[in-house]
Amino acid sequence: MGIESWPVFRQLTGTDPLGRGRAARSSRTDALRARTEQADRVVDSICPYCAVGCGQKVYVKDEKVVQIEGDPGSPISRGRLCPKGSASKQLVTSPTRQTKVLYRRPYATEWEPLDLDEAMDMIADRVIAARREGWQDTFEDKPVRRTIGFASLGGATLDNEENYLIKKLWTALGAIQIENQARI
Amino acid sequence: MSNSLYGPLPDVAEDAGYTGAPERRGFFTDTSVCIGCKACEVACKEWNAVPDDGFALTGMSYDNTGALGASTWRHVAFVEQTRPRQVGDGGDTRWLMASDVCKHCTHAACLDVCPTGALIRTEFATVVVQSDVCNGCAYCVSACPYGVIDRREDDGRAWKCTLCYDRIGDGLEPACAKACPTDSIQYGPLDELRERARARLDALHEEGVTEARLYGEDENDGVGGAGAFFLLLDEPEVYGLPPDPVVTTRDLPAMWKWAGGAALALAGGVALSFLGRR
Amino acid sequence: MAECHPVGFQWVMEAKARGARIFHIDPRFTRTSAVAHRHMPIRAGSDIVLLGALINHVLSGGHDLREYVLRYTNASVILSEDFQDTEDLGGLFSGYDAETSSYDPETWAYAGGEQEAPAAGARDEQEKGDDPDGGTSQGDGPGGPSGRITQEHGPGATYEATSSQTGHADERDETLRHPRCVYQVLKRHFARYTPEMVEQICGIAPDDFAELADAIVANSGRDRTTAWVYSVGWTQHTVGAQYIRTASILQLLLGNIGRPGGGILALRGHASIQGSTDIPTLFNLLPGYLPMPYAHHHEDLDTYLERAAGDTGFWGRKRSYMVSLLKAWWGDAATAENDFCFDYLPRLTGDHGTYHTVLDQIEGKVKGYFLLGENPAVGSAAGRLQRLGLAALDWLVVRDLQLIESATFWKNSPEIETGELTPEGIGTEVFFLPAASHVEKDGTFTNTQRLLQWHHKAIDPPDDARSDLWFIYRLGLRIRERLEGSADPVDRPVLDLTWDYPEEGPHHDPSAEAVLREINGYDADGNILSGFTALKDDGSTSCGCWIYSGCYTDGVNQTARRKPGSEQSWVAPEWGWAWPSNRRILYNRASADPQGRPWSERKAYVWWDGEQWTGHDVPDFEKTKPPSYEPPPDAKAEAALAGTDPFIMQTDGKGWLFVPRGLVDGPLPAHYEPHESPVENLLYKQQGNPVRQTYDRPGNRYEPVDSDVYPYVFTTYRLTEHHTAGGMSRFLPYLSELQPEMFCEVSPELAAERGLVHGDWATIISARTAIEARVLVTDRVRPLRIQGRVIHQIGLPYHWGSAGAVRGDSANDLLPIVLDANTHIQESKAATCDIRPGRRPQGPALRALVRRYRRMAGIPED
Amino acid sequence: MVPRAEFRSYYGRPILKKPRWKAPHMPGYLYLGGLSGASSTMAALADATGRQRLALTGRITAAAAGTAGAGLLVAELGRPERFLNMLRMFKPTSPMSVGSWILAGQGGFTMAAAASAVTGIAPGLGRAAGAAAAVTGPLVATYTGVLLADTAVPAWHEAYRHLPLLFAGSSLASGGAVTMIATPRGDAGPARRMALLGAGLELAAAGALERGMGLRERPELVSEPYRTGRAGVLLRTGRALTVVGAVGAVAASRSRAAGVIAGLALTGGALCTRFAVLYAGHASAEDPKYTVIPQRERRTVS
Repeated sequence: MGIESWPVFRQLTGTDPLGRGRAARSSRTDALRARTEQADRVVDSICPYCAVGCGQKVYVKDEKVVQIEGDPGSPISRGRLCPKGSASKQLVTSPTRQTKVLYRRPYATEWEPLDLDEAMDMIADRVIAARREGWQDTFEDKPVRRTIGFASLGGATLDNEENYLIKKLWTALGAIQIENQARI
Repeated sequence: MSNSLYGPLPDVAEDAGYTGAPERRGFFTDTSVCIGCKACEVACKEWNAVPDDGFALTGMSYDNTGALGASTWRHVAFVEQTRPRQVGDGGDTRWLMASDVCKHCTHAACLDVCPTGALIRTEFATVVVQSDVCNGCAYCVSACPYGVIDRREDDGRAWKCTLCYDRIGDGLEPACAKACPTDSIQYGPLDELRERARARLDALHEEGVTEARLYGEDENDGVGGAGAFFLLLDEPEVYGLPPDPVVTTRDLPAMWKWAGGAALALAGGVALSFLGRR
Repeated sequence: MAECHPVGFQWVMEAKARGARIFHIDPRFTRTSAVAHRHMPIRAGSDIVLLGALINHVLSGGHDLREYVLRYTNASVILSEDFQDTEDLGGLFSGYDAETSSYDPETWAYAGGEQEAPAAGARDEQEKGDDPDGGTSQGDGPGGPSGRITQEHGPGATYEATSSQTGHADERDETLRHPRCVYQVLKRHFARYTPEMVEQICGIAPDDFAELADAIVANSGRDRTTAWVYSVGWTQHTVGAQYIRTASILQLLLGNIGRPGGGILALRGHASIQGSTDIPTLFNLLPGYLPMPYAHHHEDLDTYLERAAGDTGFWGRKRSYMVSLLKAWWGDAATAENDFCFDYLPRLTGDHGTYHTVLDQIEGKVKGYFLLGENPAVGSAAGRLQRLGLAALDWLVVRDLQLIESATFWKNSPEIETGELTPEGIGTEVFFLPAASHVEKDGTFTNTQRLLQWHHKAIDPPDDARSDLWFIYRLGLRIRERLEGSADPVDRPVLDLTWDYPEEGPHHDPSAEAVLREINGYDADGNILSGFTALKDDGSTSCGCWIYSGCYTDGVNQTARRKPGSEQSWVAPEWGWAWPSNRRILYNRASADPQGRPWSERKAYVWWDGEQWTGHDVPDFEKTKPPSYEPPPDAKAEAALAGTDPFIMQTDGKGWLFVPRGLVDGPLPAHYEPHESPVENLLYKQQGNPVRQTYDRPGNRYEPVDSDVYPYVFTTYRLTEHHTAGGMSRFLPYLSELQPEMFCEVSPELAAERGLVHGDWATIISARTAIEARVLVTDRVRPLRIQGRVIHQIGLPYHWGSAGAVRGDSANDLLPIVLDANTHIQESKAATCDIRPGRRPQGPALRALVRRYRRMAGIPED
Repeated sequence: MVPRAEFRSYYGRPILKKPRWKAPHMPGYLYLGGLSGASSTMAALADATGRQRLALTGRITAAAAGTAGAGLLVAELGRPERFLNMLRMFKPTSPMSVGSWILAGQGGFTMAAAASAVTGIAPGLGRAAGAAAAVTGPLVATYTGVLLADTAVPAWHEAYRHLPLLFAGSSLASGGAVTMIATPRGDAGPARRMALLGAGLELAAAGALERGMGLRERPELVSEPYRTGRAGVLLRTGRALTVVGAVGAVAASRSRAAGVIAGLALTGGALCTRFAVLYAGHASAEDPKYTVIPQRERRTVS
């Protein structure tokens, strides 16, 4: 860090006497790079909002999503994204995102924490019980072999694979009230 | 250096000390194809990690960010216009939308008044704030004839559009231009953009859209031409843009003359006071 | 479209730049209107009149593409003598039963056609006599509201099998002059849909109508095509399905289906809402639009298949689709001897749709509820009932990214504020399980063009967050573990289920690719199938969704293909994979004339080159079936269709101008007023759709037809800056700041009439509840002159709720549950309300205000 | 008169950003800088003419006011800890940069001169520093006119001729005023004359500004913020105080009390004027008409 690092010196000795550009630059400015260029990996994705299906590129650095932007290769979107699609990174990295299981006891006024495994066990028990409770072998004399003990309503941001397993498991359990945003 | 403060300046980067600089880059925002989706606003914030600008309904049509500022570097204006009408006769409604942005002036007052060199001209002839240098003197805020740059009070520094300096340095498009669904925001070498804009203007005029006009494209204007210019469908002030801005530093030599004169007058006044009796 | 699908709208802008003329028909002046050539404001709920008048214009002016209409549609088919039109019956079709408020479609059949073969459309609830629970929707009946009957169940759920078994009609008149031929029936039916009616009912001036009519006629034909684009503005009505039908008739007449630049495009609102219908989490469907079986005595696979779809056209292969599905689900347990476990499928007995389920929840019939990325407390109609339903559950599982209102209703719902509910009084046990985002899991979305696109996992989900794939798979494993060894036959379907997927990643996620391969299907040797034509009906193939078969052809995940658009043809066939068989435009055989030649060079898409079908897209036709092919008698499946039958899913290969089977509310569209409407039906004596599903009960009261207490029409919609019920937008500062508050859009005229001040608050009151919103007075909303009266419309975005970065009242709370009987979709685009300045009352006073209004309207107390 | 142009705007919102400079920092700094500048010149001349009492007052005032002014300047920065970045560059296009260098000199010179005068150490250097401060002083007092004028704010920019003169006059008056207060009647003769001369110049410049005399475009409109609102009240109050101060300064040759009163009145007048200028700038930036109408007319003409 000699006197060369003092911009005034650079003004006096360089091509930028008025100090408008070259002489005024900081070392941080000189080192600026697009963070997308420094990503560890770039992953192909699809926008999760509407059904246009815009292509996205997800940039990951140190196992964190550092940028999501349009995929120019997509013949649908040509790299463009709407405000919602452009907010995808905030969707994924939102500080208000709830990432822990929460449990609310009947008649409670607050949430409490719950272990994921335990929650899964409790839910499995409840599904089995509700299935039994709502089981109908027949309905108005006709065989139905079904349960109306539990119902399911899915969003339409579910993957096809997820919908497939949901429909498969629920149907095998005999549930019929299996619905989706697609009805709405 | 000729025209260093005012008037056409063919090589802006060179004026700021760059030799062998790349072509000047800029934005052409064609508001005739803007659909007001605000993707530019969000894409800008995501890339530049600009904080939100508060949550208040303004009542200004669908514009709830209000204006460019320290935390809004792209701003979409919404203007509703209707000729008088009666029930059953819809009248003629127009909904103008325009994405505003820093103009990256040829003669950038913000840059020239900045005392610390935080605001610099880049090799692309764009104007950026170096956040590691800015000390928040806020001179740039008052100097900008477009009311673009502002100081973020909780942060203390001045902020504005960087034309995604970090991206364009790596050969990428600025975030807003990349996201723009209808290509209302176009990025590229300024000369190319100007040509494209003139062609678009001619086409619109041929279609009968006679109110179309370019704004900020003329290098003979008060800021020596803007690096980010627009195609508008009404007078600039309707969109919140000044109709004929002039860079304040055009008058800087005259200002110093008057200040020097005033200093002499002050010194003379003091001297005068010492004449005569004790 | 610019409003809700901005990136898709770039193609409209491209078309505009190339000279296309853009009309925007919408009650509101939106961001689409801003760049369209013409915006035509229309009264919400009147589109069939406009579309009908366009049909009338085409028919009466002889503007149809005659060769297309003659060869590719059922225009020449002669109908049964028993058929009576709305013209004859005051707005009803023949076959109406006022007792049950439902139609028997028998008289809608083709003349000489056997109504058995028709079994078409396979709408089981139309099978009278076997299903007392179904078919009980309640409309006004022909006698008006007095004839309304209230029953517990809506009509039997509709099989959505896309086809019907009408087969080739026996009687045709190629001159189209026979008075009972479809063409003439159509002409008579739409004759009363005149520009004058458009003016009186829609509020569109005759000059404006003429401009639109001229434009679509001028832009249709051999050399040009017109496209229609719609969204839920058409579907969310009590006549929703018929809106689309009307557009279909128009497009068929103009020759705009199956051709580039033509068609009717449904713009769907969610990343995989198309996929959610294809692989349905819908009560009445199995994957690939196979219907869920209804309860019948002695139903087996054969009788099911007979009902499910026709024998001709590609539905003729239905057995192979169904058997392969059963094999995919129950594997080795599914054998020819046990009907491939067909009996493992539960049976339906009526409407088990989401709205019906909510009413059952309130009555305590439903114990548990899964909400998987859905926020009905804000996003569904009659929000209060939605939340009362949640509060009546034993347990609730919510999986989402943020703490949405449906998870927190027990502490921050409007009902807590009014005092109707208290946290201490709500017994619902709530599990909130954090979900993985789209970048934290592999999988496919199916976009609005039927394009499957793979998204790769970029990072692992944080903390407890898991994909829904993980959740459902793990839950299934746990349930099977608990049921293991059970001798109870009801547990066999669970225990026999194929439920074993390779696992990957730190959370042991089931492999989404393995699931996709199962969906694609395998042959008996475990090889990946090449497509649905390879499916067998003998149990030797398995396939989770026949229309998706081929998405993993050659062992390659076709949905993950990403050859840049700039490096391939404009059809871009190597980006993702479209069902079926990667065809990008459905029924594209129709892009060529009957002889197989392009209608014009400009509109060439696929054509017959003398030996096979070729062109820019994968032909939606058997590759080597020549245009000259005539089916032998008794041919089945696709072999039964001629070389000139482009609509290969239809039993007769024709586009149906007249629908003999498959719709519960009529073979032709007719205009009925929305359930709540400020005006009378000017076209027919029949006010509303006679078979619409109504639920007049506490919490779901309707404005009576003769009331004027709720004088204004309101319509709900979305804004660019938000996403549906807000779970993915209202919690994000970058989107919330762009539209931070609930508002209502009113015209200056209405503002003056009611003393509403721009920027201030207004209270909007319906027969269900009252909400508050900031007022935007805007010229973009125009009062319309309807039947000599000024009709005001109020625009309400519906994104807000009681949680999130920005909060506000939910517009959906104002809506009633009243449904289209075909789709069981709610009418959320048109209902009635009052509006007054100022904020709404807080606490119990809110309910008092609502009651006061109800009393004025003569609505019974809840 | 030019007919009033049709005036359109975006929902009445300002085009310009309201200056972030605020009271009391900015007007306080303007006042103190002016005081420091005039005082240092006065001190040097007093020293040269052998008026030691006057010189001492002037040196102390110059140093104290300069330091306090610089303090206000730093306090107004968004990042005060980075105040040294002001000397990172020398930017001739930036009045604030030029001003910072002048101010740095002024601060050094006045501190040295004052320290020497108070302690008696190195009197030669002290006098040299005092002489240097006599040169930087008037610049410190008037560069601020450029500082404000070199902005997009119409009421400031268009007043680039007026502001330096206004500040010169006001500084003269302030210097005279403080000296009158701090110095015995017998030693304060030059101070009284400074006060009188300064008051005269200040009144003349403010009057011209208020009436728009000498403004190029739409003078009556651009000068409006100086006549209306908070700025108008302050400017008029300042004028009254300055007139009182001037009369007092004449009387002060006979009465120390009159001198004190005159000094206070002139100080009040100078402060009011500085606040008025700040608020006029705020008002000028906040109403789009000041931006749009002159520009629109310019466009129509050209």
